[in-house]
Amino acid sequence: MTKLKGLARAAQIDKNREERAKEIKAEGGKVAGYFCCYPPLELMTALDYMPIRILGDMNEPLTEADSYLPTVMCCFYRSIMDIAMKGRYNYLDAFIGAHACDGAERVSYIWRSYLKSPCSFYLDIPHTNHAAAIEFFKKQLILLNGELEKTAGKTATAAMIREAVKLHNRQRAMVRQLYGLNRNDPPALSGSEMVQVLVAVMCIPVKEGNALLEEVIEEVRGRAKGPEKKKGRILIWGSLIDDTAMTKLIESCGLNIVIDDTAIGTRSFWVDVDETDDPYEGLAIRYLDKVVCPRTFRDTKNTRREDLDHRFGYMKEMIKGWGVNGVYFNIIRNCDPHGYEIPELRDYFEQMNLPVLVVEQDYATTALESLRTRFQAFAESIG
Amino acid sequence: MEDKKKKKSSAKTLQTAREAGNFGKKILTSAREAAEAGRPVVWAMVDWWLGTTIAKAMGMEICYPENYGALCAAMRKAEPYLDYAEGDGVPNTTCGYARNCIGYTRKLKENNFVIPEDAPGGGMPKPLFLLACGAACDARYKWFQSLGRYMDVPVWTLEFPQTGVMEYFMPGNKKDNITFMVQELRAFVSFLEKLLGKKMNWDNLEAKLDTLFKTHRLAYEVDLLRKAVPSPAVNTDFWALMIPHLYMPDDPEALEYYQRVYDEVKYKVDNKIGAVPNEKYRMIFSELPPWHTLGVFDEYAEKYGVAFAMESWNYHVPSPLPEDEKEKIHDPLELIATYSYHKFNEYAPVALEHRMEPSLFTAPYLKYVKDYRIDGLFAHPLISCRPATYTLMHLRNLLMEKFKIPSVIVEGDIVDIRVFNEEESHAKMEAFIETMDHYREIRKKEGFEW
Amino acid sequence: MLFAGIDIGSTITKVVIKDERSIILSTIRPTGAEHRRLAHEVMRDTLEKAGLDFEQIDFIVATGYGRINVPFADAQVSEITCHMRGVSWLFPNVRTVIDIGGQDSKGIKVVDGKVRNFIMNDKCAAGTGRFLEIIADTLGLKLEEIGDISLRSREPASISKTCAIFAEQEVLLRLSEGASVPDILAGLHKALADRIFAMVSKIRIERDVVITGGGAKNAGLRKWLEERIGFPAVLPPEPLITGALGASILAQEMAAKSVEGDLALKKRARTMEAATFFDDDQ
Amino acid sequence: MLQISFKAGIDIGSVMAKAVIMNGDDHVLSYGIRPISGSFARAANNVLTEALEKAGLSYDQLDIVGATGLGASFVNGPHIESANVTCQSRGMNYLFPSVRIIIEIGDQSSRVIKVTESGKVADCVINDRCAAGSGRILQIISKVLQININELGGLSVKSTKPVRFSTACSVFLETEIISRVAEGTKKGDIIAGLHQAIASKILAMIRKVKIEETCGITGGGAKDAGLVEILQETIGKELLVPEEPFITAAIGAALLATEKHNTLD
Repeated sequence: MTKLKGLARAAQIDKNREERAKEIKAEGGKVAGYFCCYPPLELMTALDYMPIRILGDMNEPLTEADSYLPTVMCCFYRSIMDIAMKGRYNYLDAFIGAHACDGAERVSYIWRSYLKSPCSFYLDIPHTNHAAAIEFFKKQLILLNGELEKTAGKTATAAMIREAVKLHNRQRAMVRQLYGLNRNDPPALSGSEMVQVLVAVMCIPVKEGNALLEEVIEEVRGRAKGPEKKKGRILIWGSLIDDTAMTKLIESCGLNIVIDDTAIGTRSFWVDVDETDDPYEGLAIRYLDKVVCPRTFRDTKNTRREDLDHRFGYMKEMIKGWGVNGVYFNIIRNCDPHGYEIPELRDYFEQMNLPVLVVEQDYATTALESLRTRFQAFAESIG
Repeated sequence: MEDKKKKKSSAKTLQTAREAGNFGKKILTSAREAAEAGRPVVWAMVDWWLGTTIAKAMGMEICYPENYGALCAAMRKAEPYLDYAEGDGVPNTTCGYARNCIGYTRKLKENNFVIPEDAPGGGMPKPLFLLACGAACDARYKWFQSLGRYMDVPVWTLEFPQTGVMEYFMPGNKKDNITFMVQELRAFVSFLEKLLGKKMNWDNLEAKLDTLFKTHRLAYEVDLLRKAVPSPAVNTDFWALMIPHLYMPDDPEALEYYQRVYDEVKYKVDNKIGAVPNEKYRMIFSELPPWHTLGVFDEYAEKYGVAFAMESWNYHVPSPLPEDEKEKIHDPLELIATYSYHKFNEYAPVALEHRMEPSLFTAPYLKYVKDYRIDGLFAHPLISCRPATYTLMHLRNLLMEKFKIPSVIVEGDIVDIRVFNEEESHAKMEAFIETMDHYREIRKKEGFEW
Repeated sequence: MLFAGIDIGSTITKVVIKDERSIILSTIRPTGAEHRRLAHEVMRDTLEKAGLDFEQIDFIVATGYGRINVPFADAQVSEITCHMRGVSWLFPNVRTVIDIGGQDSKGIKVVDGKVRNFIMNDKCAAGTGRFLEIIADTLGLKLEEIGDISLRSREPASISKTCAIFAEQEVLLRLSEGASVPDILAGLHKALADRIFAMVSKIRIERDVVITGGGAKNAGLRKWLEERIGFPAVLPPEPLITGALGASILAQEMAAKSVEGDLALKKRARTMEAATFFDDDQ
Repeated sequence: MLQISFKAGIDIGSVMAKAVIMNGDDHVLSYGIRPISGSFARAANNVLTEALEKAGLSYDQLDIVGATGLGASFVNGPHIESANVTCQSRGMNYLFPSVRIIIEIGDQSSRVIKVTESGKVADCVINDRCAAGSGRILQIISKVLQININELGGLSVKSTKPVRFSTACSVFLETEIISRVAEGTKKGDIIAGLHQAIASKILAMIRKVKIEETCGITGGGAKDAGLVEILQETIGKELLVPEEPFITAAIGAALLATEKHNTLD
């Protein structure tokens, strides 16, 4: 078999997400699975764990989840619990649950009750970005590191963590560079390709991820034919999209996905970790304060306008920089942090004269086709 | 919606429980009076006495929109508010209390912040600020934040750390958690002082705390008395009783009242007077009840001899802080933080013993079922409340695995009456009686005490 | 020049033929799910009736559930846009369109003749016309008559089930309890109107409201909907054809924007064959 | 204690009314099955009369009548009502004493019941609120394909490419099935796709009560041999099927009425 490169390799990894993890296990290495974009990857990398983002599977019919979780909860985390109970993540040496949102929090608990891995940690994440919260979060990170060390059988020195910070910052910079190529019209990379690349780098060691990103950037820059030009250039806001079935549907309806504010997308890569003397300091600030997600409460500002800009203003940059002319709110059903945000954020974009499409989806590929009319009508309403 | 179903409130078995409604009324009247007199009013989430006691010590009156949601539901007047909120684009999968409140706030705004005439229970006046809380669920701060769309008032979110079971026992972690909470409470005090332009009244706070602990001590004693067979009080009593201890334990009236509750329950225990005539089965309920149809529990009692001996961990007071621990704490904020944290983590040892998570919403039940000699769990998954629902399947598995206690699952909602199928619930209960019989036998065979 | 719009719905196919100024002819043919692949025949029959040749139509736009690949059309546009355009042409003051179809219900917000926002029901037949169809079937009545019968009710029965199949069971119960058919029907219409209202409220209902689709023909449903909305809604002369009408208007616009050579090319590529549907295997 | 010579059990469901006549030794003497056709009361009356006629008995000879189902309260004359789940448990236990898991695929809902040796309900999972996954869809598909429900199986097993449906809603499924037929999709593939969807739903329910050694199936869905086969494969257990799956709850209703009567005495 010839070794694939660049986008083709990314697509291959995306299709077979556990492949590298299992190979690394076979070679005697260790793998750490984590929830959402809050557990610092640097701590895992520093101790030679390969970090792997725990995702669901939109193609897998739920048969186990109902025994552990009621139907009214987040469809994404239901899917995670379903495939986890079917043994999909049995290979993990470390499980890092996280209090990212109710879904992640509760599934972390329930996961740990039924699935035991050598190392298991539940990372509490404060709700605010107050100074005390950052200080507390830092202490949680130190506890997490202590647990990872026990199973790794080694200690992470400040230098090792700083080294990992450099590697991951480099990865983030390259992802941003890749997004930057989408400022053009047509964008250099389709939304589906972006999902494949980002999921891929979340499923392989950081150095391999960086090498892959280099290949992808070079390939995309050099290729003659990327995505077609389309009338709609949209931003996707919402929890996450981790399957190209979703992006392909959107892209087949006259819409190019040029930028996103989601947890598999920019939220995981948009800001770097500061290289502070105490590496935990930089990690705590970056992961708690700088990662944007509606799950973090930011203190009310003096006026309504200020408050909204404080919470959503960063997306104005995206809209301008990427020439966005429509916004799609991708709501995975039963997501509270995003659900409560809909009316306010919708107003915010509509005041900028941007059409907004809100879809509550069930995180199942079988339920996608019925959304086609919505995307098509949305595309027709743009411009 | 002019529903033809009869309004079905519960008769309640305790004389004192029938009075508890006055406390609910008092909350709303005091708030309205304060608003009229130009004194500050706060809308607050139930915060397990973390921030609300402090706000009260600063002379603020508190309304509880969650409780207001239950009230609107019990009066069957929530639908128009729910429709309003959904119309504004809030997904109908979000919390019923939240949608009720969002709809109410929109209506309030449309009425220029004069309480609409038809507001159930007289309505809640416009607040000076919103006191959100991180404990239990995301909705309880996201919902307040989303009210910014209707009124320009600040939101303060109280940090309430959520510790995992293994992590609870890690050296230094409990202390770090409480330190964090205290720091946050200090910041909250500064926020209040700035907002009100006056200094915190520490003496007042200490006096309130003193009353709170006394009221809670009695509420705790009442819970202990309820271990008696036959059960002296049941879930429908509790949901009335909880108003004073959950929302206003620092009120001397609540303290006086709870003394009477204690006396009544004690008398019933001493004289073996059961809340349910012919108590045959003792059940536990989890988590939030169908406020619109509480009467259904009276029917179960009458038809099957079911006594709901215990219920809903979240709304019970915790065990008192050990005196020696309490004596070491001199900062009232530290005392508050320690107590609230204690409420959420006191069952961590139980969770550890059973090698399960989480210690909240599940572990308490593993202790209750033994203490209260429980035959079965009545699980009430809510269509619109995830925190009170997430763990129910898990709890069901745990009770069966560890104690051979079966569960009956009856879906419904706290606010939305349309999703509760009363006839079906009776059919399920009828079958469940046999199930409880069956597992009683099994428990006997396997050597359980009850 | 001549233009055509065809709206291939899940059970009914509608065709509108139009010139620069007005509608020349429209056809409504209940094709039924089993015959929906015969949409091209509805087109052919319509042309025949109008005495026109396929070649004479300058531009054809397809819409509806079966629009995905229509070999005899030049373009396909979603039914949301088409309904909006059709309704706006008939009623320039329209701000809200409520379309109650067999398989789905939708609300469309119109601002300056453009779709500003829209909403559709999902995954469940609870808020659609199919709900009434099933009940009519249960009661042995015709879909066309149940709306009028419901108006005779004095005390609507309470119907709490949202699932059409469970509602059917509830209907049986109410019947057995002695409720009258008009009361039961009124209860059902009210329940359906409540659900549609709740959904459409999300896009903020504003005047003028136009109701289209099969549901618009049901007087009982209209009555309850108007009661919830708080003011009368406007009814098109033929509520079923607004989608096809919009498609024909878009055909006219697209033709105007096209270069002549392109039009001829497109015409040559058309074939009078069956359409492909959304759920067809790719 | 009442001396019982003859007893009846009546199950008034949403689509079918069923009645059984049993003697004092709990032997089934006869049974009747009739469609509801718009009136619970009439159907109840007719189906009981039919069963009585078959047994050569008159109404007056019945010592006790048990009733269950949605329309149980519309049964004329004195009777003892019991919950449907309990009746299914007793009825299936009567027919198959070794069965510990009962899968019931009814018209409106599906249930998985765990039963004790004595036929009591040890646990139960009910799929309510939405008819997705209920047996109704089997009726619909039989109607659309114009084949009898017990012929579905023969076609299903031959399928090589089961259809993957995009909806769970029975109402939408009907349309989807109709159009698949129109497109020329093989009947077998459509049916197999449906069977698989139902089987995976049932599997999820069984997981909640934990599987046991001996399992049985009842309700209208049990008449569909293809479904039974796919279910057996999915859950990895053989399923015992009653000769007449419609009447198991009616049998249970008769047995329970006697039981209840005796405990009252």
